[in-house]
Parts: sequence; structure tokens; C-alpha cells
Amino acid sequence: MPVDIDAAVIANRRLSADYNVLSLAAPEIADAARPGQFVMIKTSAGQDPLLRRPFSIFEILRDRSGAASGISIFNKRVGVGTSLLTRVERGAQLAVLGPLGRPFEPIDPPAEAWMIAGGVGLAPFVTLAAALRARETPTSLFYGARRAEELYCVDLFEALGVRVVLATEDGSRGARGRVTVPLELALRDRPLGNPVKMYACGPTAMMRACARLAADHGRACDVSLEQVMGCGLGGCYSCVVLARSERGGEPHHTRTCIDGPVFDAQRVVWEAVSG
Amino acid sequence: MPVDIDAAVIANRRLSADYNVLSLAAPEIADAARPGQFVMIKTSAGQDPLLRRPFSIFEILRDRSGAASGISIFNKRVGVGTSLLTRVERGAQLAVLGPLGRPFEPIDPPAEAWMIAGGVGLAPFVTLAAALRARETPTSLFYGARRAEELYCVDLFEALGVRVVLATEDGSRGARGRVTVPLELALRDRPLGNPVKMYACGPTAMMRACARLAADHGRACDVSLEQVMGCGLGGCYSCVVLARSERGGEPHHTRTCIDGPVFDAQRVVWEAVSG
Amino acid sequence: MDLSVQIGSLRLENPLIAASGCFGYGVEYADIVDLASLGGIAVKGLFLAEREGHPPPRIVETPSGMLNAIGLQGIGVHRFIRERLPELRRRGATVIVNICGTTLDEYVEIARILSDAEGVHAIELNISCPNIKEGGITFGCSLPGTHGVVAAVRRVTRLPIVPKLTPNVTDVSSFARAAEEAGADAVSLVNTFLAMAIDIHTRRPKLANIVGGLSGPAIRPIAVRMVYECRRAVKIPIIGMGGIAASDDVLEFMIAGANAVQVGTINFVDPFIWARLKDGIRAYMQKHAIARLQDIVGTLDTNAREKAWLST
Amino acid sequence: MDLSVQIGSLRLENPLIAASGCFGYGVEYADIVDLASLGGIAVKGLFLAEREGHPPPRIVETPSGMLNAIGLQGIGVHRFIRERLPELRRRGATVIVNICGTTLDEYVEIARILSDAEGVHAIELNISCPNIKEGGITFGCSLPGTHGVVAAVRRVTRLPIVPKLTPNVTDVSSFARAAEEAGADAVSLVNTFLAMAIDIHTRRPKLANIVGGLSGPAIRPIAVRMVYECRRAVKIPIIGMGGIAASDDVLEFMIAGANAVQVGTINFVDPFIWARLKDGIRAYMQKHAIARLQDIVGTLDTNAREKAWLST
Ligand SMILES: Cc1cc2nc3c(=O)[nH]c(=O)nc-3n(C[C@H](O)[C@H](O)[C@H](O)COP(=O)(O)OP(=O)(O)OC[C@H]3O[C@@H](n4cnc5c(N)ncnc54)[C@H](O)[C@@H]3O)c2cc1C
Ligand SMILES: Cc1cc2nc3c(=O)[nH]c(=O)nc-3n(C[C@H](O)[C@H](O)[C@H](O)COP(=O)(O)OP(=O)(O)OC[C@H]3O[C@@H](n4cnc5c(N)ncnc54)[C@H](O)[C@@H]3O)c2cc1C
Ligand SMILES: Cc1cc2nc3c(=O)[nH]c(=O)nc-3n(C[C@H](O)[C@H](O)[C@H](O)COP(=O)(O)O)c2cc1C
Ligand SMILES: Cc1cc2nc3c(=O)[nH]c(=O)nc-3n(C[C@H](O)[C@H](O)[C@H](O)COP(=O)(O)O)c2cc1C
Ligand code: FES
Ligand code: FES
Repeated sequence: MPVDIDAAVIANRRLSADYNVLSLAAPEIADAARPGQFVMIKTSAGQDPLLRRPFSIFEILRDRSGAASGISIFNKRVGVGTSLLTRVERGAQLAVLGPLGRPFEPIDPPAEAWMIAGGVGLAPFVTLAAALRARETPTSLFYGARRAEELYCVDLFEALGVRVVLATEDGSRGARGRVTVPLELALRDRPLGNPVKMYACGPTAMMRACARLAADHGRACDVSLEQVMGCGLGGCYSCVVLARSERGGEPHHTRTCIDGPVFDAQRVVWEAVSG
Repeated sequence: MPVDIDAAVIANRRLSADYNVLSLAAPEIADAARPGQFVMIKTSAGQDPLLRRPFSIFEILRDRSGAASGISIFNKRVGVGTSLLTRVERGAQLAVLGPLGRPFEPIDPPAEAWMIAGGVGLAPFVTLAAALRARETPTSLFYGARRAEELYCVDLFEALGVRVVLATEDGSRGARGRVTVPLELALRDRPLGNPVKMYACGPTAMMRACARLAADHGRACDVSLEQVMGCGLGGCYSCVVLARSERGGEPHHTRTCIDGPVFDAQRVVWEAVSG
Repeated sequence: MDLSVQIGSLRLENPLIAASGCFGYGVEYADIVDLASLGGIAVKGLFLAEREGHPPPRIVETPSGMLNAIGLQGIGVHRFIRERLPELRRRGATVIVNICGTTLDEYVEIARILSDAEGVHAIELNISCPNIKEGGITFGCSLPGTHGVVAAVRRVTRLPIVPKLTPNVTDVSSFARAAEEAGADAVSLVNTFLAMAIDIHTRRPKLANIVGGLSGPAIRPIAVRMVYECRRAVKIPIIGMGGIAASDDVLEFMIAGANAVQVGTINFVDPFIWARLKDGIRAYMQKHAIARLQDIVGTLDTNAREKAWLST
Repeated sequence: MDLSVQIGSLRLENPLIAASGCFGYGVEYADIVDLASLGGIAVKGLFLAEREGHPPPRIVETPSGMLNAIGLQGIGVHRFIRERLPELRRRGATVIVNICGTTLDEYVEIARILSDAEGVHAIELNISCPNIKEGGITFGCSLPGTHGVVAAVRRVTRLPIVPKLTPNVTDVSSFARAAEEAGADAVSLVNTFLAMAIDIHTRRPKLANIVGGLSGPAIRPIAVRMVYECRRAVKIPIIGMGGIAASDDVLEFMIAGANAVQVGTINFVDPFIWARLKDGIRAYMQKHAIARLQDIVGTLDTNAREKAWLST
């Protein structure tokens, strides 16, 4: 059950001109959050901008006693609201609504978990990695960006025992090209007998490619979709994608805020997904 | 010629729950400002609120060399914009347009200058007091508020050699009642031969009373009016009061932003002034 | 304090109604809002059959507002009665069903079906959705059309009928009058303003549907004026809406002439606002010693102003 | 880069026009803006005679907008020609005179007088001021009225005539068509939306005039939609306005179909915006390799969207 908290900004760690990590005091949300869930944040005290903005829960923050004390978000500047969040200062208060959405289902051993992240799509994977680690599921992260400088927080994953595979389009770090290049190689090399569950989040083109690769190689794949969201609670029907129900059948416009953001990739009608 | 400056907030001195003094780095404005002029301030970076708010220039700030380096405003919280200005922090930037409006004309000795201020109406008088001091004009300030705690910055005036006469409605400091009570006594006692120029700023009722007293006692009186202003530059015709021209004749709707805010009290049709 | 409102035969505990399309089918909010504490819930617009609506993008934010072109995606009246109404009934919600039709017969058919369903308290006739070509708006933009659909539905149901008026007309009060004459129990207004936004770099509309409906605080001053005009034109209750974001806004609509209000867009921003709205109204009644909230409806004092006006 | 615009016989250096009533008579801004650098200046609405306008309060801020009920205070056409026009001429301003009438004859009379005045470049017929009872709006809300006033003024002047349309109608494009048929050189839109705001504690209107006109960013999405509709209805140039606050907004109006734009409310907030608007337009033309700004007028690409729509 989501709550709305006036969360104090604990820290705003700038990663680059366009990326920052914002830490927010929100115990109730941190406590209830499950991997891959998101929050709706009011990026200004006034009505400019009017609507909240959706953000994946990046980290669960804990106090000395280990109790969940807050969350962080991994923010990329793309417009009005995300720009405000790059500038917001320690001590400021932000209304944070959550946790929201259908979480990732962490897979159990002996299956392996492969997380595929493109750019800001890295956001939902720290919480998933932690959950997988608790299950002792062998986990890999395939993480791609345009160049080396745009690969962030890799250490967080290494600390969680995740095998990290990097790719940059300019080859400045890791494999050259899209992250799907090393991913495809790994899928080829992987004997079908050894089960793998894929989890993908990133640009639509990347998730579409992951969905195809998963199908080609007969692997299960969940994607976390990012549609424009008006409410995050199922009230406005703004966030739909064309997707089949679990039981298959005709695809329908499905709300990604409550039926997602996590979907089995094969349910989604990718031709209809914008971007 | 007014300029628009992105002024850094140098300091925000809180006087009480509802009053604060905001210091702004705006050398060009400070340099050009004349007594009783005002600025139009954008109280938020976004469009909530949309319009600027008018504020009298309270103090001219000077650097060690004595050069004008900025201005301060004396802010009273009454709504959205003034509330934002109570909270704004050091380092923030505010768009400040000015100096604007027709200034006070400081009178020369042997005449005396009597300034009458009600509440936030104190704002335009520091700059006037300084100008009068330069002319060595004997100056008094009649300053009224509801209670002692709401009388601010009296020291500023004493430092400028101003004789200060206080009044509070609850009698907790100075004379009991409206500021016009001690004012009327002083006018009575003052021989007609000894010229006095009155300058009034405060609630409409107070300025109306000052205008009447000035007329009754045959003294000149300037008032500084505070109408809701959309632009401050004569563009919108929102700020009008019904007033006669200097040459007298029929009263017309007159723009207080460019033909004022300072008016000879006898020009104003007080029945038509709201508030 | 009495916050209740009478809409035809229906009594609402308070004037705060969730606006259609802004509160799903109500059940989506059951975990975070006590549905029975709302004056009513206007559920998402329903056609007879299921409907996919428009492709995304379906919304875009604008200054103090948003455009939407959802295209009335919905599960249809039959599934609504089977799959949603029971929970709404169980939770004690006052249910106002917002219905749409491509033909007059469809409105009549839906109204007939709903009249037999247990737990439906009123019908809001959506004849004002700006962003679907077929149906709806064609009735809402013609006086005979409005009169016709209201009269036809009136014949087949005892449920209170509340036609919802579009602001995209020259004289909204004439439509309120037509609705009253045709037997409406109340009118609700405003629906959204037809509008659009363009991506200047792709030179494409930001909405897949090209145009959409503007809602939110941006439109409030226009909506309040329209409620004020309708109040002077009709006797039946008015349900006012458009940009309500605080209890002061609720009171503004009521003073202008609304007996009840609907709250839409701001519920997206602040789904917990309902309790605060009610508290704010109570505080106002306290402050001004108002025992019955309905006593402020349509009490705008224009004399002072008109005098001022004449005086020049 | 070519930013010029042709309005009938009049050539504007660029599409940026100061909106009537938002820039005084122009002379008020002579110190801070190079008047000759603007595409044009639409001066405050003028009647034949002087006019005091409405008592204050005349404006009130609303979400992302403002209401105004100035009531067309003005010095009348004769004093304007004597006391303001000479300075505007001296400063090389392109002057568009916004005129109002209580009768058809008044419009004709003013137009005749202006035609003989040196330094007047065009006439904007204000038939859309929402906040004065008499005149203006009565022409603007009736198709014959609009056709009649345009045709009558057309007979007495060679100056470009630009009737200014009200958004407070069901189908603004039909009024654009009526204006075109009557011989208008262009149409401008939108004027303000009739609206109101109430002080809930005094229960009085916040404006002395009770109602006023809503302007500012809040209305932009509706205004852009109306320009888009008019573009598809008429061939003559369109001057678009309503809530422009940045160069992106100027371009949005032009892509929707405006040949030029007017900038009103935001000039109150940012009187120095003009240079930035021009820079923003230039940067856009650079980025997209556009040599003639007029080439983007009405180039909204709806195909992609319409396909998407049909696909469901
Ligand atoms: C479930 C979910 C989780 C998300 N998690 C994160 C996250 O962890 N970190 C992060 O930085 N961003 C995340 N996003 C994307 C983020 O919500 C948008 O970037 C943000 O809403 C843009 O707001 P803005 O005001 O900055 O941009 P606006 O000024 O509103 O728009 C600027 C541009 O951004 C585009 N945009 C608007 N909304 C979205 C959206 N939802 N997704 C993608 N593009 C959009 C607009 O179309 C426009 O082109 C997530 C989105 C969803 C739906
Ligand atoms: C020339 C001039 C100089 C001024 N100098 C000062 C000053 O030095 N210090 C200071 O604190 N204030 C000053 N004011 C008043 C100040 O501009 C208003 O209090 C302010 O605009 C209110 O903005 P807001 O957003 O807080 O209130 P809003 O939310 O806009 O309105 C809240 C209430 O304040 C009222 N209000 C709005 N504008 C004014 C106004 N111009 N005057 C009085 N009441 C208004 C509204 O009617 C409303 O009732 C001055 C006004 C003028 C015209
Ligand atoms: C996303 C969205 C969907 C809507 N769907 C409907 C609908 O199905 N039926 C209807 O009558 N009105 C619908 N509306 C209009 C609202 O009910 C309301 O009339 C309008 O939004 C103005 O109120 P607001 O400013 O409080 O949102 C919708 C509005 C929004 C924003
Ligand atoms: C204070 C004010 C005064 C106005 N006066 C006039 C006028 O005299 N004549 C006219 O045709 N339009 C007048 N308008 C309307 C504007 O010219 C313009 O059509 C409207 O404000 C929308 O543009 P904006 O949103 O950029 O302000 C006025 C608008 C405002 C805000
Ligand atoms: S964001 Fe509103 S329904 Fe999904
Ligand atoms: S404030 Fe705009 S004319 Fe005075």
C-alpha cells in the first residue's frame, strides 16, 4: 500500500552534468519497497511542473542498525522536472509517493540472473541484485552506455557480487557497440540446459532487441518499461502499452503503472511501443 | 533606465514570522536608485507565481569603498510570492527589475520632513531619510504598528539622525492608537510659519487620514501608493488610481507605476482607492 | 456541520466527487482512500462495449495543466457491472457512472442496463469528450442534440441524470437550460478544453491523437465563470469542476453557483488530497459560522462591484 | 536567415509583435527595447474618444496566467495620433493600431482617421474584448457581425486589416473564414478567455468588473489548437498568440499555422524577452537548416500520428 511522504533530501551526489543520485529520507517506502518498484516524486513545491515524475527506487538506504531509513534515486536530466532534481539541495523536502508498480520476480538458483541495462535503465537493478544475492542466485549485469564516462555506479554491483559486463558505443570501455553485442555472445555460449532469466531496462530499442534475443535463444526475459505516467496508481490510463495478458490472447492497452512496469517481454507488442 | 538583473541573494535576515529583510547583489540598480523607487522581483524561478511582485527599495547596500553594491527589501508575508521571499536562501538568484517609479522629492531646510509609516509602509523611508540627511533637512519618522513586536528597524532611522515617534494600537510601545494620533498632535503644535513636508506610506486608511490632516493643517503631503501591479513599466494599466493631473482638472485613472507610486496626496480621489 | 448535497433523489454526504477518468473505476484507489468518505465517484467513461482508446502518448503536461487524449479506453458497461461494481458496492461508494455513446440508442441502452444494476446511484451523460471523433461531443455541441439525449435517457431511467457539458461552446448556459428542460436532475461542467501541443523539433503533435483535452488549474478561472453563468440560467443543481487543487477552489466554485464539485487532475498529483479538502471546507465553515455548506452556493456578492462599475 | 513576414501589403522584419494592451502605446518601452527591432507593435485598444476603463482591481493572477479587466482605458484615436504616433514614427516602429467600436460606424470612422495618419502600418480590429459589455464582442461573436465590420472597414482603408478573433466561440475557424471573405488581410487570435476569480472570504469577485479575460501560458494549448484549425480554414496570414513565453512557443504557433505571433502577458514578466526570442528562433533555424522562417508555417506533420491512430 503506497504512502505519500514529505521526504527530506539527505544528500544529492552529482555524478556528471546530467546524472545525480538523490538520497531521500522515506523509511516507510524503503521498508515496503520490492525490487524494481518505483516512486512518484513532486519535483517542485509549487505547480510548475504540475505532475509528479516516476523514478525507480535505486538503493534502499539503511541506518546503523540496518533498518531501512530511506531510498535513493538515480536521476538523469532530460527536462524540467529532472533538471530541478539535479539542483535540489540537502534539507529540501520532496513529496514522494510509493512504493508503486509490480516488482521484478527474482529467480532462484541454479538458474542464473542476467540483468541488461542501457543508460539510466540501470536504476532498477541495484534492488534486484540485492534480492538475487539474498537468494544466492549467480547474477550478471550487462551494462551499456555511449562512452566510458557514462557508465556509473559499477562498484555498487561488484560489491553485491555481480559479474559485470560493460559495453560502450565508442569502445572507450568494455566491448565496443551496443550492450546487446556481448549479451548475444553470452547467450550463444550458454548451454540450453543451464537456465537463465533475463531482466532488461533501458531505451525501447534495447529492450526490443533483448526481447528478440530472449525469444531466439529460448530464455525468459522481463523488461521494465518507462512510459509517460500521469498518476502511477492506475487512475489516468496514460501509461499504457499494447500487451497480451498472462493468459495470452488479443493484446490490449495495458497500464504499465499497476500491471507493470515489469512485463514478460513476450507479452509486449513491441511494434506499438513508442521511442 | 531600468535594468533586469539576476541578483544573488546576499543575506536573508528574518525579523519575525512575517517579516524579513532580503539583501540582493544589484549594483546597477543600487547605483541608479532614488528615494522611494521600487523594483519588480520574480519570486520563483519557474512560472508559479507567474507575475513579478513590486517592492520598495529598502536600503542601498555599499561595499567597503562605499560604492553601491546592492539593495535590500523589507518583505512582509501576505501571499504566495512574499512567502517564497521569506524562505529564499543565501546564494539563490532572483530576477530584479528596476529602479522603477517616480521618486520622493526630498525637501530642503529650513523646512522639516515628517515621514509617516504604517506597518510595511516603512519600506520606502530609509532611502528618503538618507537623502534628507544629505540635505541636512530636520527629519521625523512617525511609525505605527499593531504592537511593539511589529515595530522594526527603528535603529536604522536613529542612525540617520531621524527623530522617531512611535505608536502602537495596543499601547505596548510609544503612543497608544494609530500613528495619526501623535501626528495630529504634532501638526497642531507646529506654528504655520515653520514649513513641514509630509511623506506617508502605509495602509490606505492611514494615507487617507494623512491626506486629510495635511489638508486641514495646510501642509504639503506626498503619499506612496501600493496598487496591484502587473508590469511596473506602464504597459498593462492594472495599477491605476483615480487622480488629478498636476495641473488639476478632472481626475483620471492614473498609472501608479510610472506616474507614481509617489503622488501629492491632494491629487488622489481617496474615495475611489480600494482597501 | 452539514456538508451534504442533494442531487435529485440522491443525497451526497459531502460535495467532493472524484472526476470521471481521473479516478479509474474507483477500485484502483480503494487501498489509499476510504471510498465511502467521498461524496461520490464518477467512474471512467463507459461505452456499451469494451474500447481500446487511443495509442500513446496520451498525455502531455502544459503550464498548470495537462492535455489528455485517452480516447475513452474502457471495459464496457457489462464488464463494469460484473467486475468492478461489486467491490464499489462492498466499500459503500456512491457511484456515478459516466456514460458515452456513439448513437442516441447507445446512451439509452446503457442507461437502461445501469438502472437495473444494484449500486449505481446516478448517471453522468458524457456528451462532451473533446478527443473522440464519433459520438459524444456531437450531442454536446448542439442544443437539440443535448435536449434529445437527455430526454431519451430520462424516459428509461429513474436514476438521477447529470449531463456533462463541454466548455468548447459560445454559450454554455444555453446548454444547461436545454438539459434542464429535457429533465436533467443536474448538470456537471466543465469537461476539458480542446487543445494541442507540438514537438517543434519533430514538428509532430505531442499526442498520438493530435488534439486532446486541457484540464488542471490552468482552466479554473474559465470554469468558474461558466458555472457562474449556468447558475443564473438554471434552477437544478450544478456540479462544478475544472482545476480544483485546494479547498479554497472548492469554495470558489460553490460561491459561483456549484452545489457539488468534481476533482480530477489534482488527484493524479495528490491522491491523498480528499481528507485535506474536507478539513479545509470545515475550517472555512467554522471561521465564517456556516452551518450548512449549501448556504454559500451561488452567494457571490456582485453589488459592491457593480456599484463600483457604474460609478465610472 | 530570413525571418520576415508579409501581411497583405505590409512586410514585417520578423514575426514578433507586441500584443495589444500588453505594451502600452509602445513609447512606455522605448527606453528598454529598440522598438524598430520588433516585427510590430499592436498598441493598446483605441476608441474614437478617450475612455477611463474599469475601476481597480483590474488584474488578478491565476495559475500560469492572469485575468484582466482593464476595460479598454485609452486616450482615443485623436490624442494617440497627436501625442504618441510621432515618437513611434521617430523610433521606426511598425505600428499596428488596435481599434474598438461600440458601433459599426465607430470602427469605420476610426479606420478612416488612421488611414490619413502617417506612421500607421496596419489596423487590428478588436472585436473580441471579453470584458466590456458594449460593442466589440457583439461583432466578434456573430458571423454576420464579423463579416459586416470587416467589409465596412475594408471599404474605407487601404491599410492592412487584421480582425482579432475571440476564442469564446464554438468554432473559431468559421469566424476566420467570414473575415477572409469580407476582405481581411489577416486574422489574429486569440484574444482572452472570459473568466473570473472569487475572494472566498468576502464572497466578492476579485475583479471590480466581476469577469475578465484570461491570458498567459495557461491558455497556450487551446490557442495553438485554434490557430491550427484556422490554418486549415483560410489562406490569409494568421497572427497567433496566447501564452507565448519562449522562442519554442513562437515556433509551436508557427508550425501550427501562424505566420506571425503576438506576445502579451510574458512581456510584463520579462520586458527584455524580445532579444532572447529572436535568438532562440535563429538557433532553431540554424539547427534545422531553415533559411526562410516562413517555410515552417503550417508544417505540422500529422501523418505519423493519424497512421498510429488508424492502427488501433
Ligand atoms: C516507471 C518509471 C521509472 C523511471 N525511472 C527513472 C529513473 O530511475 N531515473 C530517471 O532519470 N528517469 C526515470 N524515468 C524517466 C523519468 O520519469 C522521466 O525522464 C521524467 O519524467 C522526465 O521528466 P522531465 O520533467 O524532466 O521531462 P519533461 O520536461 O516532462 O519532458 C522532457 C522530455 O522527456 C520525455 N519524458 C517525459 N516523461 C518520460 C518518461 N516517463 N520516460 C521517458 N521520457 C520521458 C518527454 O517526452 C520529453 O521529450 C522513469 C520512468 C518511469 C515510467
Ligand atoms: C510600489 C509598491 C511597493 C511595495 N513595496 C513593498 C515592500 O517594500 N515590502 C512588501 O512586503 N510589500 C510591498 N508591496 C506590496 C507587495 O507588492 C505585495 O504584498 C505582493 O505583491 C503580494 O504578493 P503575494 O504573491 O505575496 O500575494 P498574492 O498571493 O499575490 O496575494 C495575496 C494578497 O495580497 C494582496 N496583494 C497583492 N498585491 C498587492 C499589492 N501590490 N499591494 C498590497 N496587497 C497586495 C492580494 O490582493 C491578496 O489579497 C509593494 C507594492 C507596491 C505596488
Ligand atoms: C486523463 C483524463 C481522463 C478523463 N476522462 C474523462 C471521461 O472518461 N469522461 C468524462 O466525462 N471526463 C473525463 N475527463 C474530464 C474530467 O472528468 C474533468 O471534467 C476535467 O479533467 C476537468 O477537471 P480537472 O481540471 O479537475 O481535471 C478526463 C480528464 C482527464 C485529465
Ligand atoms: C492587461 C491586458 C490588456 C489587454 N488589452 C487588450 C486590448 O486593448 N486589445 C486587444 O485586442 N487585446 C488586449 N489584450 C489581449 C492580448 O492582446 C492577447 O490577445 C492576450 O493577452 C493573449 O496573449 P498572451 O497570453 O501572450 O497575453 C490584453 C491582454 C492583457 C493581459
Ligand atoms: S500512470 Fe495513470 S494509469 Fe498509469
Ligand atoms: S503596473 Fe502595468 S501599467 Fe502600472
